[in-house]
Amino acid sequence: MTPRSVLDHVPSGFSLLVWAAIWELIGRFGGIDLIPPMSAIVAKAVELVQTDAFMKALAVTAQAFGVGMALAIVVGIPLGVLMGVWRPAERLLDVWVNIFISAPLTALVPALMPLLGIGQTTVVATVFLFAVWVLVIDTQAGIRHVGGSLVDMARVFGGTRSQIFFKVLLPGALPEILTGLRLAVVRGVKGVVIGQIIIALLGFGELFELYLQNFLMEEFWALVFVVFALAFVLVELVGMVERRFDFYAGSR
Amino acid sequence: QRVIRVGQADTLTGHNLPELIAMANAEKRLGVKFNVVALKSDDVVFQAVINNEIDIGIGDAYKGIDTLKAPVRHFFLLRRVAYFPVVNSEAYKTWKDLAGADMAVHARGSATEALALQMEKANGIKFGQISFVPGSEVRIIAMRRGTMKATLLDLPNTRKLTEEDPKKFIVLPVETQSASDEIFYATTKFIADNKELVQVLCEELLKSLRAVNADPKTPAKLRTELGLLKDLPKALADDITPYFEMAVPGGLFPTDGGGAAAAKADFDFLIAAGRFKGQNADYRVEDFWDLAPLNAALAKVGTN
Amino acid sequence: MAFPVPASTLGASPAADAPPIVRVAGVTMRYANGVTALDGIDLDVPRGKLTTLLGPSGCGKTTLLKIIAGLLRPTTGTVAVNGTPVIGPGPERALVFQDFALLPWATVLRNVAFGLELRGVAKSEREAIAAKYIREVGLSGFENQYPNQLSGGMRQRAGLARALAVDAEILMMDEPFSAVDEQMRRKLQEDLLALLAVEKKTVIVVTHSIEEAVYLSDRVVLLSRRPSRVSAIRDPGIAHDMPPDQIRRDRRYLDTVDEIWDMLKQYLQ
Amino acid sequence: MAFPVPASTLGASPAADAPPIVRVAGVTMRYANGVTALDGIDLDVPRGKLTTLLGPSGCGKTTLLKIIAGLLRPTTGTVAVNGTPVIGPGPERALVFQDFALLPWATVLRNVAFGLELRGVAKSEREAIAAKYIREVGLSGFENQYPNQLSGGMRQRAGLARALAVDAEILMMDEPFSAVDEQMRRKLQEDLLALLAVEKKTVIVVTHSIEEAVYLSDRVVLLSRRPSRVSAIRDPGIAHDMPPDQIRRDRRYLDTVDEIWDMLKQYLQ
Amino acid sequence: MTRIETSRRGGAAAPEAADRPAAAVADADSPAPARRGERMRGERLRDDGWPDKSWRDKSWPWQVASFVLVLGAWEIAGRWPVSLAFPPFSRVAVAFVEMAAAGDFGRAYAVTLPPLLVGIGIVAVLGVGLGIVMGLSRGVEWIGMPLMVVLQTAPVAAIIPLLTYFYGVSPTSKTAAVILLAAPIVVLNSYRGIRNTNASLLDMCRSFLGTRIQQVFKIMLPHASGMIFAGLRLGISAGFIGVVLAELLISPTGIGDLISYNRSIARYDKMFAAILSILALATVTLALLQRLENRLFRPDHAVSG
Ligand SMILES: Nc1ncnc2c1ncn2[C@@H]1O[C@H](COP(=O)(O)OP(=O)(O)OP(=O)(O)O)[C@@H](O)[C@H]1O
Ligand SMILES: Nc1ncnc2c1ncn2[C@@H]1O[C@H](COP(=O)(O)OP(=O)(O)OP(=O)(O)O)[C@@H](O)[C@H]1O
Ligand SMILES: [Mg+2]
Ligand SMILES: [Mg+2]
Repeated sequence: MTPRSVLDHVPSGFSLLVWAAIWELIGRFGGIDLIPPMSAIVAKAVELVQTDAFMKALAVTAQAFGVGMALAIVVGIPLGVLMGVWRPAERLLDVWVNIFISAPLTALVPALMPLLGIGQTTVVATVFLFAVWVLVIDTQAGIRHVGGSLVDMARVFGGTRSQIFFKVLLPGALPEILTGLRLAVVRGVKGVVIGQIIIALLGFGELFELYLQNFLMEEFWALVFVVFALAFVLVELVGMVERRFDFYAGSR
Repeated sequence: QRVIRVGQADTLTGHNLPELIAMANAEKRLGVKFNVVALKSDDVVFQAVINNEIDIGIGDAYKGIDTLKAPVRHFFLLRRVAYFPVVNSEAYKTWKDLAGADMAVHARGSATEALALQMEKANGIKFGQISFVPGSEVRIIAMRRGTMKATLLDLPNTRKLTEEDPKKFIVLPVETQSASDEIFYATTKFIADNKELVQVLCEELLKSLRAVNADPKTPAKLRTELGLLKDLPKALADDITPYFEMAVPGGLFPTDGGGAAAAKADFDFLIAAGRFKGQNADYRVEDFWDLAPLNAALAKVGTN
Repeated sequence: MAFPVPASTLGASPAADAPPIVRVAGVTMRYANGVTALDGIDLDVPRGKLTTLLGPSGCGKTTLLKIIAGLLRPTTGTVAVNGTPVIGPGPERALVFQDFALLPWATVLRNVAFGLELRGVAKSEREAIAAKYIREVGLSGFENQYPNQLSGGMRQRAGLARALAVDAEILMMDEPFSAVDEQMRRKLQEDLLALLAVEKKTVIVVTHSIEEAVYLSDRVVLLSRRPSRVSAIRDPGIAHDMPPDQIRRDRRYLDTVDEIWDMLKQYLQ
Repeated sequence: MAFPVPASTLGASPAADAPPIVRVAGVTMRYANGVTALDGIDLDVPRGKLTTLLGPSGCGKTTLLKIIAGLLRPTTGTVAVNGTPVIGPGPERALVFQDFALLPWATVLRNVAFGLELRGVAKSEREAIAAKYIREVGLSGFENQYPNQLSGGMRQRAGLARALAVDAEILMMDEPFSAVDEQMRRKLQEDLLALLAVEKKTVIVVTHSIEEAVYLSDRVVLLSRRPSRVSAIRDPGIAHDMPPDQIRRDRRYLDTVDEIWDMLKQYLQ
Repeated sequence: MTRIETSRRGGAAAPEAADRPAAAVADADSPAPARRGERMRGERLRDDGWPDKSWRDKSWPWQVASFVLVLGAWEIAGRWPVSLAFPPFSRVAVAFVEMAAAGDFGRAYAVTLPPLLVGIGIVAVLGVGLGIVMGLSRGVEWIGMPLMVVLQTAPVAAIIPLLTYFYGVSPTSKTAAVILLAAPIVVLNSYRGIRNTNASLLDMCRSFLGTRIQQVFKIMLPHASGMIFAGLRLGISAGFIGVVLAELLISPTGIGDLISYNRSIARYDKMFAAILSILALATVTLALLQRLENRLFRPDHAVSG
C-alpha cells in the first residue's frame, strides 16, 4: 500500500490521537508549567466531572444555555419565516441581521450588564444574541429555497395559505432550519462561555476563573476539554437530526 | 429564608475563609443565608451594589462615592493592603528604572492600582502603562517566564518569588502601608433597614479575624468543621494554613474593623495615589463610612 | 373576438368550431421589473385536444401557462375557462411541473395523493384513488419510495399521476419531459399518448421540442420572441392511433416539423 | 483482435478498413466503490469521422470517454491513439464538456484561449487564434463577456471554440448539447456539422438522443446497460452534405432511428 | 478517480456534515446553507455558497426606512426608558461625536488595531497557506483538519486569559488571541475552497494538458478565492471578537478599556458610543473586503448575470 492509501484507511479523526501524544510529550518534557501532560488532564477530567462544583456549574450553565437557545429559536425562526415570506420585512431587517451576524458581539456583552444585571439574565441574553442571527438567516434562506414550484404546486391543487405554510414551506425549510440550529448551538456555546467569563463569574466561568487565578492547570485544561466534549456532543446530536433531513436539501 | 447577596471581585478560595466563617456564624444567629458570588472586578461589584443586585459588596467604593455621590457606605475593614513592588532585577533595579516601564496590577479600581499610582507619586516617576492582570498567582507565573518585569504582589507570593530566586527578583523599597484592601460596604438604605444584621455581621467578623490572628490554623480547622468550600481543589486546600501563617504576621487582618482611622488613612492613600484630589481635610469620614454598626459591635465584643 | 388562425393553417381542426374550453383574450403580462413577457395574446384551446405552446427560450410560455393556471394575474386581458373568468387556481385545472415539484419528504403515495389531501379528501379514500393512478402511470411497487429514490422518468410519472388524481378537465404541463434523458423522454411521450387515449382530457403542453410538439399535438401554438405574440397556429392533423414510428415517418409530421423549424430558426441568436 | 461488427451492420463504412485512429481493447472499468461500469469494451474509432456513443443512462458512456481522454485509467485493457497507448491526456485529443467547464472568472476570450495558455503560447498569439475560433463558432462580439452573461448555447459554443483552438486531431464531446434547450440544440447540431465540414476532425460524441446520434454520426456505437458492453454498431451512411431537413426525411435516417429505438427501449425501466 | 470523491471523506470529527455536496456549507460557523446548484429566488448564489448581496435592493427609501425603524426603536426605548443604563440613540450619537472630537477613539484604536491587524495579517498569510496546503495534500489534511475543527468548537474564549502567561500583558497576547480565534475558520474555509473545486474544471485543465502547478494557480486558487475570502471575512469578524475579548479579559486597554471604563463610571452613553464604534468598524471593514474581493478575483460578479 502506498502511504496515500494507508491514510484512506485511517479515519481522519484519529490524527487527534497524534496531537494528544504530542501534547503528552510537551507536557512531560517541555518544561512549560502551563501544559501538564495529557494523561494527567484526562485523569483530572474524570475526577472533575464527579465533583459537586462541576455539577452545580453544569446546571447553571445548562440553564442559561437552554433558556437562551429556546429564546433564540422562538424569536429567530418566526423572524426568519417572516423575512422569507414577506419582502418588506426582509428589506427592513436584512441589513441589521447581516450586521449582527458578523459583528463582534462580545463588545455588547459589557453593556448588557448594567442593563440586565450580573446574574443569569445577562448570560441568557448573551447566548440569545450569539445564536439568534444565524437562525434568522438560515430559516429565511430555507423558506426561500422552497419558494419555487412547490408553492405553485400547492396553490394549483387548491392549497390554502395555512396548508401551504404547514405542509410545504415549513417542512421544506427544515434542512436549513436544522443547519441554522446546529450553527446556533456552536455559537450559543461560545456565547455562554464568553458571557460567563466576561460578566459574572457563574457556572463554568467561575470554575475557569478559579483554576486560572490559582494556577490549577490540570483542572483548567480538564474543564476546557470537558466543555468542548459537551459542546461537540450537542452539536453532533443536532447534526444527526440534520443529516436525517438532508437528503432532500438538494431537491426542492 | 432570607438571602443576603454578597459580592466580591475574586473567586472564592481559602483566603476568604475568615469572612466565610464570620458569615456562617452570623447565619446561625440571624436565620438568614449569605450567598457569596464572585464577580469579574471591583467596579462590577460596586455597580451591582448600587443597582441593588447585591446587598453587600466586598472591595472598596471610595471612588464611586466620590464621583457619583452614590448612597453607599463602608462599614467594616476586612483586609489591609500588603502588596510589594517586585521587579525582575535583570531589567530594573531602582524606582528610577521603572519610569516608562509597564507595571502590572490586579484590576482596575483595585487597591493595587491605587498603590501603583501612589508609588509613581512617591518616587516621582510615571509608569509606561499600568496593565491589569488579576491574581497574584498569575502574575508570578508571568514574572517567572519573564513576560512581566514589574508588578505588585501580595505577601505570600512575594515571598515565594523572592525565595525562589533572590538574585533575579527583588522588592523595591516602599513605605509601610496602612491602606485598606477589602472593605465591606452597602447602600445607606440597606444599612438603615438591616441595622441588626449589619451589626451582627460586624461582630462575627471581629471574632473571626481575632481568632485567625490568634491562631493562623483556625481557618483550615473551621473549614472542615463548618463544611465550607467543600469543593476546593486539593492544591488550594493545602495552601490555606501556609497563607494565613504568612499573612497574620504581615498584619493583614485588623482586629478593630477599621473605622475612622482606616478611613483617614485611606484618604491619604487615595490622595497620594492621585485618585482623590485635594487634601485629607477635604474628605469627611461620614461621607464614606457608616461607623454605627461597627461601634455597636465593638461595644458588644470589646475593643480587644 | 376573431380567432387568429393564419391563412396558412394546414388541415382545419374540427374542434375549432366547437366552443373552446379555454379562451385567452388580449393577455399582456408586464413583470414588476419592467420586462414585458406577453403582448396581447389571443388564444382558444379546443376541448378534449392536446395543444402545445412552442416558442424560443424566454418568450413567455411559462408565463402564459401560469396565467391560465391562475398562478399569475395578467396585466391586462382575461382568461376564461368554460366561459368563467379565471381569478385563481381552480379544481378544473391541474398542472404537471417541469421540475416535478414533488415533496421530497413524502412518499410517492402521499405525493400522488397530495392534491386530494389539500382538498380534504379522507386518507383512505385519497390513497385508493392515488393507488389507481400510480398503477395507470406504471409506478406500481414504488408507492413507498421517496422521490430521491426514483429516476427522473419515474418522478415525472408521479407528477403526472398526481395531476390525474384530482380528476381535472384540463391538464397543463410545463416542459414535462425536459428534465429526463432523451430516451426516457421518448418513452414518456409514447406512454402519455397511450394514457390520454384512455383518460380523455384537454391537455396544454409547453415545450421547446418541435418534434415533441408535432408528435403529441392536435394543435401547435407558436409564440414569437419576447414580448411575445401568437405568431402561428398549426394543426398537424396526425392520427394518434398510428404506431409511434409510423407517426414519425408521416409526411405531415415531417413537413410540419420542418415548417415550424424554419419559422423558429430566425429567433435563435 | 477481432473487430466486433455484428452481422446486421447496415452499409459498410469505407473507413472501417483504414487503420482506426482510436483503438479501445478489452477495457473494463471497476470503480473503487465496486461499481463495474464497463465490462470488456472493444471499439475502433475511424479516422476523420464522427462516432457517437449511445446507451441508457448510467451505462458508462462518460466513463469510456474519460478513459479515451486519459482522465481515467481503465482497470484492465488499453486504449491506443494512432497506435500509441494512452497514459494520460494528450495534445491530439480535446474535450468539450457537458457543463461547459468555462472559468467563470475569465472572459470568453481568455476561456477560449485557455488551452493554449496552459501550453504556454504567448498571449498575443493565443488571443489571435482564439479570436479566429470565436468567429468560427459565431461568438464574435462576445469576447469580453463573462460566462454568466451568456446563454447556454453561447457557453457551449465557447467550450467548442476552446477545444478547436488547441487544434487537436480528435474532438471528444460529452453530451455537448444536453444543457441547452431543444431548439438551440438543433441549431448547434446543424452548426457543428457545418463547422466539421471545414475543420476535418475525428469526433467522438456521447449523447442520449437517438436522433442526434443518427443525424450527426458516421458511426453509432450502442452500449448495453451497466456493466456495459458494445451491443451494436451502426453506420447510418447518411451523406452530410444534404440539407438538414433532407437528412431528417432520409429513409436511412428514419430506419436507423427506429431500429436503435427498438433496441434501446428494452433498457428503459 | 475524480477529486471530488476524495473531498467527500471529510474529517470524522467534523461537526458539520463533510459529506455534503460540494460547496454545501461555507463552514461550520457561517450562515450559508446554500446547496449546490440551488439558487435562492431572486438572489444570486455565488459558487462559494454565499448569497451575493451585491444585487440587494439599494433603493434609498428602504434603506432609510430600515435605519429609521431600528434607530427609532432604540430612541424610543431609550427615552421611555427601558433602563437608566440604556441611553437613547440621540445621546449616544452626541457622545460619539464628543469622543471622536476629543480623540478618544483615535487613542483607543491606536492601541486596539495594531494587534488586530498583525493577527489578521498573520492569519491571512499562514492560515490561508495552511488551508491551501491542507486542501492539496491528503497527509496534511489528515493531520490538520480535525485539529482545526476542534479549535473551532472548543471554548477558546476561556483560554485567552492564559495567553498572558505566555506573552505577558503585551500586544503580543492580543495578537495571539486574534490568531487563536480567527485561524481555524480561515484555515478550514481555504481548505474547503480548494477541496470543493469544480471537478469538471479540474478535468478540463488536465485534458488541456495543464500541469499540477497550473491546476493550482489557474483553477483551484481563483475558484477557491470566494471561499477563502468568505473565510477571511469570518476570520476578521472572529479577530474583532478576539481583540475585544482580550481587552476585556486580559487587561482593559484600547477600545475594551473605553467600554469598561465608561461603564465603571456609569457614562453609559459613552459606553454605547464605544461599542457602536467597534460594531461599525467591523461592519465597514467586512463590506470593504467584499468589494475588494470582487474587484480582484471575481470580475464576473460585478457584471449582471
Ligand atoms: N417573476 C419574474 N419577474 C420578472 N421577470 C420574469 C419573471 N418570470 C419570468 N420573467 C421574464 O419573463 C420572460 C418570460 O419568462 P418565461 O419563464 O415565461 O419564459 P419561457 O418561455 O417559459 O422560457 P423558457 O423557455 O426558458 O422556459 C423572461 O424574459 C423572464 O426573464
Ligand atoms: N467516480 C465514480 N465512482 C464510483 N462510481 C462511479 C463514478 N463515476 C461514475 N460511477 C458509476 O459508474 C456508472 C457509469 O457512470 P457514467 O457517468 O460513465 O455513465 P453515463 O453513461 O455517462 O451516464 P449518463 O447517461 O447519466 O451520463 C454509473 O453507475 C455511475 O454511478
Ligand atoms: Mg418556461
Ligand atoms: Mg455521462
